[in-house]
Amino acid sequence: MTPGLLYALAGVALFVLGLGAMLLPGPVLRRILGFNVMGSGAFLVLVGLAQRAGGVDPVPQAMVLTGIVVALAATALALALARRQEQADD
Amino acid sequence: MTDPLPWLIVLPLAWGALAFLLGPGRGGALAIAGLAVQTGLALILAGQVLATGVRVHPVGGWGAPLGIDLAVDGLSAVMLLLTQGVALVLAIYARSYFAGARPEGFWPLLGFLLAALNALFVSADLFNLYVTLELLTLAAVGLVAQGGGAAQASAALRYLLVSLAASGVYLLGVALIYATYGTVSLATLAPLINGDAPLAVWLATGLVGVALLAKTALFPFHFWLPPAHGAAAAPVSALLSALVVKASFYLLLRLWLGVFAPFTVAAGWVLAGLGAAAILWGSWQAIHARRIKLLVAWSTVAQLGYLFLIFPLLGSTALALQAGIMQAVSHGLAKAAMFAAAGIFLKATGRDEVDSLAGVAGRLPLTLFAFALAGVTLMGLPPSGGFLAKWLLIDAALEARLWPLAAVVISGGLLAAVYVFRVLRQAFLLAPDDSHFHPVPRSMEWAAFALAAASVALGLRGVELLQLLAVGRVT
Amino acid sequence: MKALPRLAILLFLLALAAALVRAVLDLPPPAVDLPAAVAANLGKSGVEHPVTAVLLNFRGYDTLLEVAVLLIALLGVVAVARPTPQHQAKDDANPVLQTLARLLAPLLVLAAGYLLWAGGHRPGGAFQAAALLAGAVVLLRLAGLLPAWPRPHWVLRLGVVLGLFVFLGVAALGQGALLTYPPELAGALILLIEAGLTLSLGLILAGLFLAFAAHREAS
Amino acid sequence: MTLHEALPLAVLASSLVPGLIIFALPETWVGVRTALNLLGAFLKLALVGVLLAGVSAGQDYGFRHEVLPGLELVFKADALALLYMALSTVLWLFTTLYAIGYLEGSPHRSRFFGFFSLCVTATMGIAMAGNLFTFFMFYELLTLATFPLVVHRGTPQAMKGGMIYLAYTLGGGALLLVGIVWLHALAGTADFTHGGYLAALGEAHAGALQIAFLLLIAGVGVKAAIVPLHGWLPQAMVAPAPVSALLHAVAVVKAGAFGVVRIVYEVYGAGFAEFLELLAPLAVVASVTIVWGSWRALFQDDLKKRLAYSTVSQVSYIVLGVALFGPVGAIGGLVHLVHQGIMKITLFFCAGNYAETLGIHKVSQMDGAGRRMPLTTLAFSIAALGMMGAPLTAGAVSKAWLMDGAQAAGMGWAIWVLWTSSLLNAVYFLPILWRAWRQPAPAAWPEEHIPAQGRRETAWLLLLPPLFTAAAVLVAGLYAGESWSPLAWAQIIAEREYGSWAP
Repeated sequence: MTPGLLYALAGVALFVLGLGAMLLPGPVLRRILGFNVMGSGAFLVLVGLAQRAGGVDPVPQAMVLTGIVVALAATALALALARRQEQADD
Repeated sequence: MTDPLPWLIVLPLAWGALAFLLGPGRGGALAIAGLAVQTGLALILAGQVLATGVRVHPVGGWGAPLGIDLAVDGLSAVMLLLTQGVALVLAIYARSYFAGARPEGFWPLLGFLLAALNALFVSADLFNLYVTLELLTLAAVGLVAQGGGAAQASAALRYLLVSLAASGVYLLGVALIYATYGTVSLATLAPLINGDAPLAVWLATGLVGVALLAKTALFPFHFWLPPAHGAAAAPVSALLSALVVKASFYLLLRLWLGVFAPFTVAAGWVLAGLGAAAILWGSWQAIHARRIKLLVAWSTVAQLGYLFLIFPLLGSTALALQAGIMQAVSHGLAKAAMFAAAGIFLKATGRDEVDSLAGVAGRLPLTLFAFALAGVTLMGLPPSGGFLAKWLLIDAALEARLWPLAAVVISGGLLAAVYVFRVLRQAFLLAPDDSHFHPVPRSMEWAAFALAAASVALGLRGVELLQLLAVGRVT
Repeated sequence: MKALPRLAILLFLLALAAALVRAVLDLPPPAVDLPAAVAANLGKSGVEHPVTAVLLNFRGYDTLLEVAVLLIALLGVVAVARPTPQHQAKDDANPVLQTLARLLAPLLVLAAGYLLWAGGHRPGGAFQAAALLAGAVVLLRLAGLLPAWPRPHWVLRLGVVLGLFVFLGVAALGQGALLTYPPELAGALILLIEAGLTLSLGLILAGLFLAFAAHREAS
Repeated sequence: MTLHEALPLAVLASSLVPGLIIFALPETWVGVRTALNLLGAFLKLALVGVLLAGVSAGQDYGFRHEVLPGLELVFKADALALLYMALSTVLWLFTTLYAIGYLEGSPHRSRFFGFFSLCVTATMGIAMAGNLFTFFMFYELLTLATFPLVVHRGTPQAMKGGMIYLAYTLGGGALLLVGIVWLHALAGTADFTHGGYLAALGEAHAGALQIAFLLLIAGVGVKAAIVPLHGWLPQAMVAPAPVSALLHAVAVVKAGAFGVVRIVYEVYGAGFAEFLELLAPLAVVASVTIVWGSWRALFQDDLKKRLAYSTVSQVSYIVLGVALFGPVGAIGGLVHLVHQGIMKITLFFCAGNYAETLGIHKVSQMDGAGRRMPLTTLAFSIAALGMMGAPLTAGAVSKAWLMDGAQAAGMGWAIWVLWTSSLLNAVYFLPILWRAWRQPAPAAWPEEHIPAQGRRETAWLLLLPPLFTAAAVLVAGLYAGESWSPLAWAQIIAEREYGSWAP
């Protein structure tokens, strides 16, 4: 088993874990974190599988960079909304 | 850069950013001007597609699979035209709607929303599509959250979380595709994917499909839509219901007919079943909704169901695709009109309840007429685009001897009549003496009417639309 | 009552995990060799580092849209984070913290500049640099040396969109297709774009935080 | 576009355009509105006159427009279309005049006359529809345009009646749509042709064609108020009198009956329908409706409801005529399309006059009405006698041809149906006449809105239309043998239908 494959398998685990956090009922913050865990899992799968045979593939790495920024933006917006909602509950 | 295609993405990005620079609440005129140009560009592009077939634009000059290709076929061109047209009228409407209030980020977000839609309709790259989907989601969520009320924030958050989960699922699907084939370009993938692909590709198909269903709010993923579309400001609801949910449907259709075609035969029935459930459940909820905007939002859930009835028929007859696109276009126009009209009712009566509509027939006849015309399309009565869609769909179902589909279409139309006439009936009642109507700008009334009239006029001439649709990268 | 759907979700997740693991372990070699194509075209890309080449040239279009994603997030956060009556946060004028922040901030800016420049030939680039810039701003803010952003001033807004404008300008005004760089100018143009992006993304990332801060301390 | 293409469109436009302008007119512009209404009505009359002359001379008028590939909007003004158009146009003129008088001073008149004009447009479209697709388009437009008229008063009862009306008509429209699309899937949508276009499908599709026929007839049967689909008609009586007159005499029920004619003669073809064994069941349904409607009419005290059940019964005379295989029955059915229209509109005009002038809504309040309003009651009497089939009236002509047709088709039992109906008609109409003419007037009328002024018993605009239509009932009966009579026109149509079919 190559390190790439190992990354990918870890990614699968993270993805399922994060998805579970989003699907199961729970506090909003857990869901937002779940999204991040899930996204990281997908990124790991993307990068890990691309180098499963050894050798580095720059394309998925660039994609993941883009994906991280997108996830960051989404997280910021989600947190802002969650906070606004929380204030209304007070 | 003389090709009109990339300008459809560059322009809205540019005027959206400029509107941001101008400051909160400003940039309406800029947006309308930009949209007018975009409408012209979309028309030119449609003309080119009709004349010379599919157009491909290799971004950066690299070409797939190294670079990203933009491609426009008939299906894309139709969606582009619908988007620019509806958005242009809604922008005019929104300018009056927000007059006085300061819509913090409406105009820049509108620009980015349009850039996202246009980019999505022309992208031929699975990962780039992921980016456009995210752009679309965040712009749409941002628009829902405008106004900053707690209800909007709550609805926006729910919408965002569902969308994000879906995006994550979609991304994993893309990762599996890339791992298997080493590319995410649709054109490169199409010849590589076939029925005996490894398990990863089957899984990817399922993941991407489910993600897009959730974003399209197909039953049972519909739960986020009514609060979001019901809570947002009327122009935003109109944009979301008319255009945004259509984008993920478009993508699903594109992939279904294209790269994922080898795997999708059996799933067609599942989608049709869910579509039928959406029609019945959405209509039922619309019939019982107290608030007008919520009624219209539930009607969107129901009308989206029709789009999925076509999936089992796609393989056997060209009528099915025609029916789906006719429905997407006419519902887009009609639903924009209906939300616009609901916004006018809200402004005039100060309340968003069906019960407070008494007397509207006398005070706002033009708006009520717009609502009724849009209702004609939703009910699928002639002459309207909705009727042609229904005709094509029933025709396709009967040709394939699928009676249950025809029955669902017919009962959906009757249920739509119940909720549309619930509103009309109330509007025809005599107003109580203490009712007070605020004046509404005529431009808003005419914008709503123009959209509704377009959805009806489509029913008198569908030939060109279908001709354009027939120019395809997908067969 | 709720146990059943919970159980169903868990079972579904387990099944999904099993299927994914199986799929991952059972992959054929990819049909398209994209790394080879990247390597072959690296010389024409204007930069030496393959990831940067993909990010800003081969797939630069993704990056262009991604900048818009960040801008949207900022718009959304600013719209939601409107001032609400809450208790006034005290300015913790901690002298040690302030001194450290004053010292660190220029270093962070310097490091950002280095990362920006390094991106052309080794890991680094605009996003990493922007993250450092934003870190500097956040640090200054936390030390109480910067005011919050209830409503960004027009100069700030200009800074925020500048990167997008530069990117759009280069993308649209070239010859041929969107985002086509003239080969001899590719390196310079990419550096220009990256410089613009570093500034704007830094401001946006910082803005995401500072809008929140405004939210907290508004009276 | 040639003149022959433009004329059918002009007929549509002559009511559509004034209607759309009227919608936009302020409520107070009474003069402009009236002028537009009358201008449209007279223009249409002139256009239909030109078409009548042209068609008698063997000209073809038609217009086609492609909507979807293989699906066209087709208008053609043939002899059958003109029979219906002439009836509608003439009666529309009278109804418009009557409505102007009837609604004087009431609110929302712009809306009323706008939809009124849309209604006549839809009727013209139904008449000229050259294929089932076009027919359906205007058939549904008629539903939508009549709804605001039914609920015009805005009261809860009006709303209830309107909703029941919608439920029936939209449901019927849905069945019709399924039938039409099914035929489209089987045979494409061909133009209406004499002798039908489905015969070519032959026996292979007999089962499908039979079910499709059922769907189509159920669809148009709702508007034609065929039992058991007639429930909306008495409920829709909440509408203002001109609307009731219009629904019953011309627009809605006739659209249904006219649909039956087109479907049997020009989609299936009488011969093929007979071959598929569709006509005998249709005749049975029509007969049941005839007797049931008359029977129910007996028990209604509300004058308009009694007339409504009478309509249920009378419209099925047309259906019966179509179902009687052979030219004689066809002539009887077709001529009754016209005759029933002028008789029933007279009755509703008169009922409206009683209500508007004296506040009489019930049969039991009719005592002595004939002494107070002799001219109205005279018109009422003529039309009622016509309904019974009394000699010298239009009704006698229809009934005679229908009975001969039943004989010729070998359905002797239908003659008994017609006799029974006549008897029942007499039982529910004669007491009204007796009360009106022979009973003494009460001390005070229920609600006298318009006081008598000399010999003018009510407003002129209310009085003249029923007098004219009552005269028409007599003229159509007395001069049935002339070449310009409805009967002569019906004979031409029947000849074309049956002449082109060889067994």
